[in-house]
Amino acid sequence: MLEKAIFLLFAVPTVVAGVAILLSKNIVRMAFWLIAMLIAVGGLYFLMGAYFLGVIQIMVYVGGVAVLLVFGVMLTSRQLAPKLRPGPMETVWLAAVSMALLLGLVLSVAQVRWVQGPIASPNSPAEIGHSVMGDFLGPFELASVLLLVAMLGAAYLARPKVPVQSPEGSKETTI
Amino acid sequence: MDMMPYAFITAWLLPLAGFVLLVFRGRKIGEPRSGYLAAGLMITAAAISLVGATRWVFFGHPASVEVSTAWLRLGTQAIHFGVRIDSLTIVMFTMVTVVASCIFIYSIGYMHGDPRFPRFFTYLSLFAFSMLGLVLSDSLLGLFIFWELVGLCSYFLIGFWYEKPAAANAAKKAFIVNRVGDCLFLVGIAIMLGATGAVTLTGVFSEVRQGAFAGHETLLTLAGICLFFGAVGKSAQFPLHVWLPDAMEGPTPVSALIHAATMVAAGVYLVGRVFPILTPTALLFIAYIGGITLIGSALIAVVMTDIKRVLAYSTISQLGYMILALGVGGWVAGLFHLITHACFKALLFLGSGSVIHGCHGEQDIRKMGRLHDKMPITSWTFLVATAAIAGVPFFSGFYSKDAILASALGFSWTHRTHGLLFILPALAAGLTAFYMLRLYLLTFRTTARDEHVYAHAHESPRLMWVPLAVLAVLSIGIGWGRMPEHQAGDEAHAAGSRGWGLVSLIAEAQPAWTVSGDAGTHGSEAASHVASAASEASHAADAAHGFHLPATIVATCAMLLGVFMAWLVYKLLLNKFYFDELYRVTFVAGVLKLAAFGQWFDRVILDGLADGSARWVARTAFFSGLTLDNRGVDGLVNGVARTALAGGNLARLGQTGRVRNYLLALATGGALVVILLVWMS
Amino acid sequence: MENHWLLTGIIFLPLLGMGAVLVVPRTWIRWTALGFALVTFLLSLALVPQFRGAPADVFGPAYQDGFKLVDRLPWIHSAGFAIDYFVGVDGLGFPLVLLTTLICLLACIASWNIEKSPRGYFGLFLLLETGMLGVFSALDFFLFYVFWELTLLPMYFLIGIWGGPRREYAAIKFFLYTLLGSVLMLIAMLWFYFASNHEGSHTFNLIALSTPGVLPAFATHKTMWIVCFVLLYIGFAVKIPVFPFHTWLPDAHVEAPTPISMILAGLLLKMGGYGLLRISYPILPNAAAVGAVAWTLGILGVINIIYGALCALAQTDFKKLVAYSSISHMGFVLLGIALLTPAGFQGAMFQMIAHGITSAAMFFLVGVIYDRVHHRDIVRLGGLAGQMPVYTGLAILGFFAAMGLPGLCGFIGEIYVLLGSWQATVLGPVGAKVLTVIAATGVILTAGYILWSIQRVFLGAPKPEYAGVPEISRREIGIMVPLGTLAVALGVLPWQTVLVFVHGTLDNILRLMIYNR
Amino acid sequence: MMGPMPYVILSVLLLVLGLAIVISKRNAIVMLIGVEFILNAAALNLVAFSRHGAGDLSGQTAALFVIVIASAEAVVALAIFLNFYHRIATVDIDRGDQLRG
Repeated sequence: MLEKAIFLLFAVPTVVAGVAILLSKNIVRMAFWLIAMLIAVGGLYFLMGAYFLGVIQIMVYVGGVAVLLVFGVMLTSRQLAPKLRPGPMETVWLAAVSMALLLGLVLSVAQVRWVQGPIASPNSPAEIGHSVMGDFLGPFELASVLLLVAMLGAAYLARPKVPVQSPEGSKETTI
Repeated sequence: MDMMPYAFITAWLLPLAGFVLLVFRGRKIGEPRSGYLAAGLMITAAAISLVGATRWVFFGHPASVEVSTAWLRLGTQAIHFGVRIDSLTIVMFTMVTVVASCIFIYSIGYMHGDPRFPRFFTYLSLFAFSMLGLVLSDSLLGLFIFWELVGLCSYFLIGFWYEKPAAANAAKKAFIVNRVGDCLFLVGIAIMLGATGAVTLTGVFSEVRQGAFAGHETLLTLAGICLFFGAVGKSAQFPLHVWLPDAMEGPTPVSALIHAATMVAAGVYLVGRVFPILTPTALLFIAYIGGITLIGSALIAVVMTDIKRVLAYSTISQLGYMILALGVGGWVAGLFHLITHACFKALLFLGSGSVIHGCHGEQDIRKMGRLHDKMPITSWTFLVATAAIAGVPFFSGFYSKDAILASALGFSWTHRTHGLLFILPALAAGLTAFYMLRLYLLTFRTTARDEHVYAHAHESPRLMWVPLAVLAVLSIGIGWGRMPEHQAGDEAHAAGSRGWGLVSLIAEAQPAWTVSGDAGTHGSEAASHVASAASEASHAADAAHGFHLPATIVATCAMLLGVFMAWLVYKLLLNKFYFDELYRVTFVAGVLKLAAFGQWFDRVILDGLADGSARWVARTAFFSGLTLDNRGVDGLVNGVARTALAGGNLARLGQTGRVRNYLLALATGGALVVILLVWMS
Repeated sequence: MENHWLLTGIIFLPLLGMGAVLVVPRTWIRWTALGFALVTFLLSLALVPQFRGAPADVFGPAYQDGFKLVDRLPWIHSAGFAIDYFVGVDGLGFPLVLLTTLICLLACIASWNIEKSPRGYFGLFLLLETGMLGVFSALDFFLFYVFWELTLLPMYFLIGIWGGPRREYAAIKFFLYTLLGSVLMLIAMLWFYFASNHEGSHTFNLIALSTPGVLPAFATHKTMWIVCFVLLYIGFAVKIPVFPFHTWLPDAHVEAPTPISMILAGLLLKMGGYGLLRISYPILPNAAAVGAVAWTLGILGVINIIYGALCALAQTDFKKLVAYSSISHMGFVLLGIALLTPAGFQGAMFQMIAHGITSAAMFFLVGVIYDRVHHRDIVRLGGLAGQMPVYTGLAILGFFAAMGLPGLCGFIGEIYVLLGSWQATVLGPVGAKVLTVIAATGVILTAGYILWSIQRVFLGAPKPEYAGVPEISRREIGIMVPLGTLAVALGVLPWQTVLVFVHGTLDNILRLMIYNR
Repeated sequence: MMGPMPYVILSVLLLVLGLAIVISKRNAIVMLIGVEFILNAAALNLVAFSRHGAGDLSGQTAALFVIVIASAEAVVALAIFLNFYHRIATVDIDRGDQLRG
């Protein structure tokens, strides 16, 4: 019963956050709703005994990604004048598709006859570390490379374009 | 006799040699020499044909000689290219070569100084070759080929002075109007070939005689009329005569040679050649066409003021006579008139050319007058020709016209419903005398109405008047002769009373068997009124014997009346300048009204019809060529392309390049898949 | 069958020439191309002796026996397909091969003043020649199809690169039309292949396919042969071109450079008529003899004649006028073929050759004017007879030959078709006659547009703006002389020059028709 | 004892909401927010199944990777959007419908 209550405690805010973002027009508020959702999901991880994951969720997402997003918002919010809204037809269509998808997925989920497996016990970060360095070594290495590439790529892409005087001196080129 | 055809073939090929020489070397050969070359070859051809004709006449001859060589196979039918020589061929060939020789010589003088002098003789030579080929040809296909070739030469020669838009237009008109006739001619050949499997005249005749058309007499009639329409075009018969007056834009020797003496007579020759297969109905049709033509154009000739146009309408009228004669069965009379007419009409044209030449290009007879003083030889020869065409006794035209009238009278006598076929030519005989004398008087007598023209007029050089003299002699004497007494083709009486002269020579070639004659005697066709009527008419030549005297009397009276009227006008209007106005208030008012009507009809209705149909064709062409093809057919095609393009654009609507739209589509697809899965499970 | 290398040599010599053109120094390109075209022409003259002799020996007792200089090599024999390199000529292919080599030679001379990348031009030109020669001699349907498509590509580039202002449009249009046609042809081809049973296997062999019994399914299914006939017909009708598939032609002609127009009108259009006679009729003799088919083809032929002539009458672009006249003239080919008479077949074949000569001549003549005055507007032309007398003489010869003047080649084709179709019985007693009469009126219209254009271009007072126009050059006369000579020779001696080589084959094809059995 | 059902349902909700956000918002940054929703839905599923089904840590590890990839994605996407913004001076994603700059 308690579990259900705690689940609802976290689940309701995630959904509310989503709906709020959908309806909201203020981009800064949307960012904060996102943070709320991320924290709630982190709470759910705790509820499921995935403590490490919950911590990571809050640290990386809320501390990193969400802040990054807020920075993005700040950086690009010089012109807020035009309200960027989809057309009415598009909205209706989107609503219909969303409802259909929701209905379909929920129905299909409802049809599943769940087989209860053993409940995994709460685990320690050490076990996660073993798992990552053991079974998931390949993906781990790939992920690290990906992160490196993403960092370099982001640095390259976000770099301001400065006209560079070529050594010959005559031609103006941009790199 | 074996050499006979080859002699004629040689004579035929001589102008071709001239043509080939001149076409490649014409400009090198230069002005006088190219003329002498062409004329020399033509005279040689004339000499050969005269020798041949002499031999033919005086040393006995078979009915006909044919030489042919395999030419091609049309499907499964072998087509030979051959020549056929009988008395008619001899007569025509000789006439063409002699008249052409005269005109070639004359042209050397007339075309003197023209920048395209060699070109002129190139075309003339080609024309002579084609015309002689037409005369010699033994098959319908051969006739058609040369028929087209003479049309081509006519095109070139009418348009010889192509810088003048009128000349270029007239040339085009002549060719296209002729093509209308030729198209039907071709259909006629197709009918004949389809039904008989033959194109040679003898082959066609024998097949028809053996019943190739048994049960299909209507088709035979149609074939005859189709073939006749070739002649309608070429011989300028109503309603396809509109090109001939315009064709006077060509140089005058061309008018004389092509549009008076030879080419326009080719239609008559054709009808004469295919005469045996013409059914009574077809003949009647032909006769009426001839009748309408001869009276209509004679009326118009009365009011024409251009010397060449008067002669042009007179030519149409005389050709109408010939056609009418053939239509009423007067085969000999029609072809006889063809020959005499060729001589005197060539003379008239050459005379008019001499006048135009002497008057420095002036063609309006209202500006002439008293030219007799200045050019006596032209005047005298012109008078001879006028007498001949008017039908003054002892001149050639008298005999031939008399023969025609006799045939027509004979026909009308037996078929009273067709009395018009005699009345029309009789009336026209008077009109002919009138307008010709009017022409002569206005040109050579009365007063000099234009001092300038009169003062500068001069007699033509000898090169031009010698041919006039030769033709004048022919115009008088060519008609002398007597018909053989026996019936045509009746060998039993052949020994009876032999005729002599041109007419008898022509009579020898008269076809012995004709469909129309056959239809009457065998009654294979339902003995309709027309059929039986015209069947007897095919023997009108025989019947005509009895009608010669009354016809002569009528013709002479008509002629005298015409002459008297012309003289009256001349007397009344002597020294008067405004003769045309006085004309109208005097006795000829009615005739003139009629003539004016005729001219109006000719110019407005018929020409309008021709022009109108041309305009209609042009409009159709512009519609189909520009609107229909570009908007319709091409538009349809482009429409398909445009539809495809529109479809593409429609598809492109989805392809916005916007990530969100793609995602929406993706979500839609996902939703559909999920629902489908749920549905199915 | 023994292998003859002569025909193969003729077909592929231009291809070799293309290779040579691609490597020789720039200044030699023209001479190299000309040399190869000339040698090809001379080699093709060596075909003539094969067709001399008694008709029975030359043409054989049946259509299938009449092929000479057969060369056959296995080509693609895998994946269950049996495709041969199989060429040979009979009375149908031989004159067209000869015409191809001749017109290509003349067009090569006419291309002398092509300045824009001549290497590519002459390379594609020679490739085109190989393609056409292949079409006219292939005896394997697959090979035929390959060559057929092979002509398409060079033509597309020759129009699209060396053409006039709207060349891209014209080239695309040409390409799409022809492609549409050939796709339909492809369907029919595969249909034939899988329906055929020749000695126990499927076959593309055109000779085998035309043998009765090789297409067992087709013997009984009327719908099947009608559908196949229609598929093939559209493929060929686009090339002829038959109304309403003709609209690519005026555009293509107007934009194509002069020599390419000569080839397009003189040769490429013949591929359509040739295809009908080589493929549609021998393989589907039953379909051709169906009254409805004959009616349709005959009426379309007549429409082509009249409609083409009317359209020609309306044009002010000289080249477009000639293009429409081609449509009108090719109508005679279709009419002659449609009505299944010996004379009609001969006329159609003759008309193809004659039109090859006259249309090449006419397009060349138009090109000569265009080179000098840089426009083709008939209305603005005029009075050229005074300035260019020799040219005018040659032009009038060419135009009158096209008009069907007796003594020149156009006449024979037309009169054969008209006289032949009059005797046709396939349309009932009156039908053919009605068509003939209507077609005969086309002769008047032809005279109309030819004479009118002659009048507007050559006659009339000389115009001052064309005062300095140079007379036709010696090279150009050199092109016109063979064409003019042939126009006269074919017109005077049609049998000895053309028909003697073809009549047996045509009769044999006609004999294949159920209708004539 | 709750089964995985509520988590899965929640994850479905989050997915649909995320999708709706991505599609409906024209602001590029907000689209990223939607993407985070979707990724979190996936990670939630992984963790839930890891707890209730497989009984081992692979689900959690996978969720860890999801977080890592999500952060990398966020970085790169933001960099791209900033670039986009510099070029066209807007964050309207609909303006980016050309395959060239």
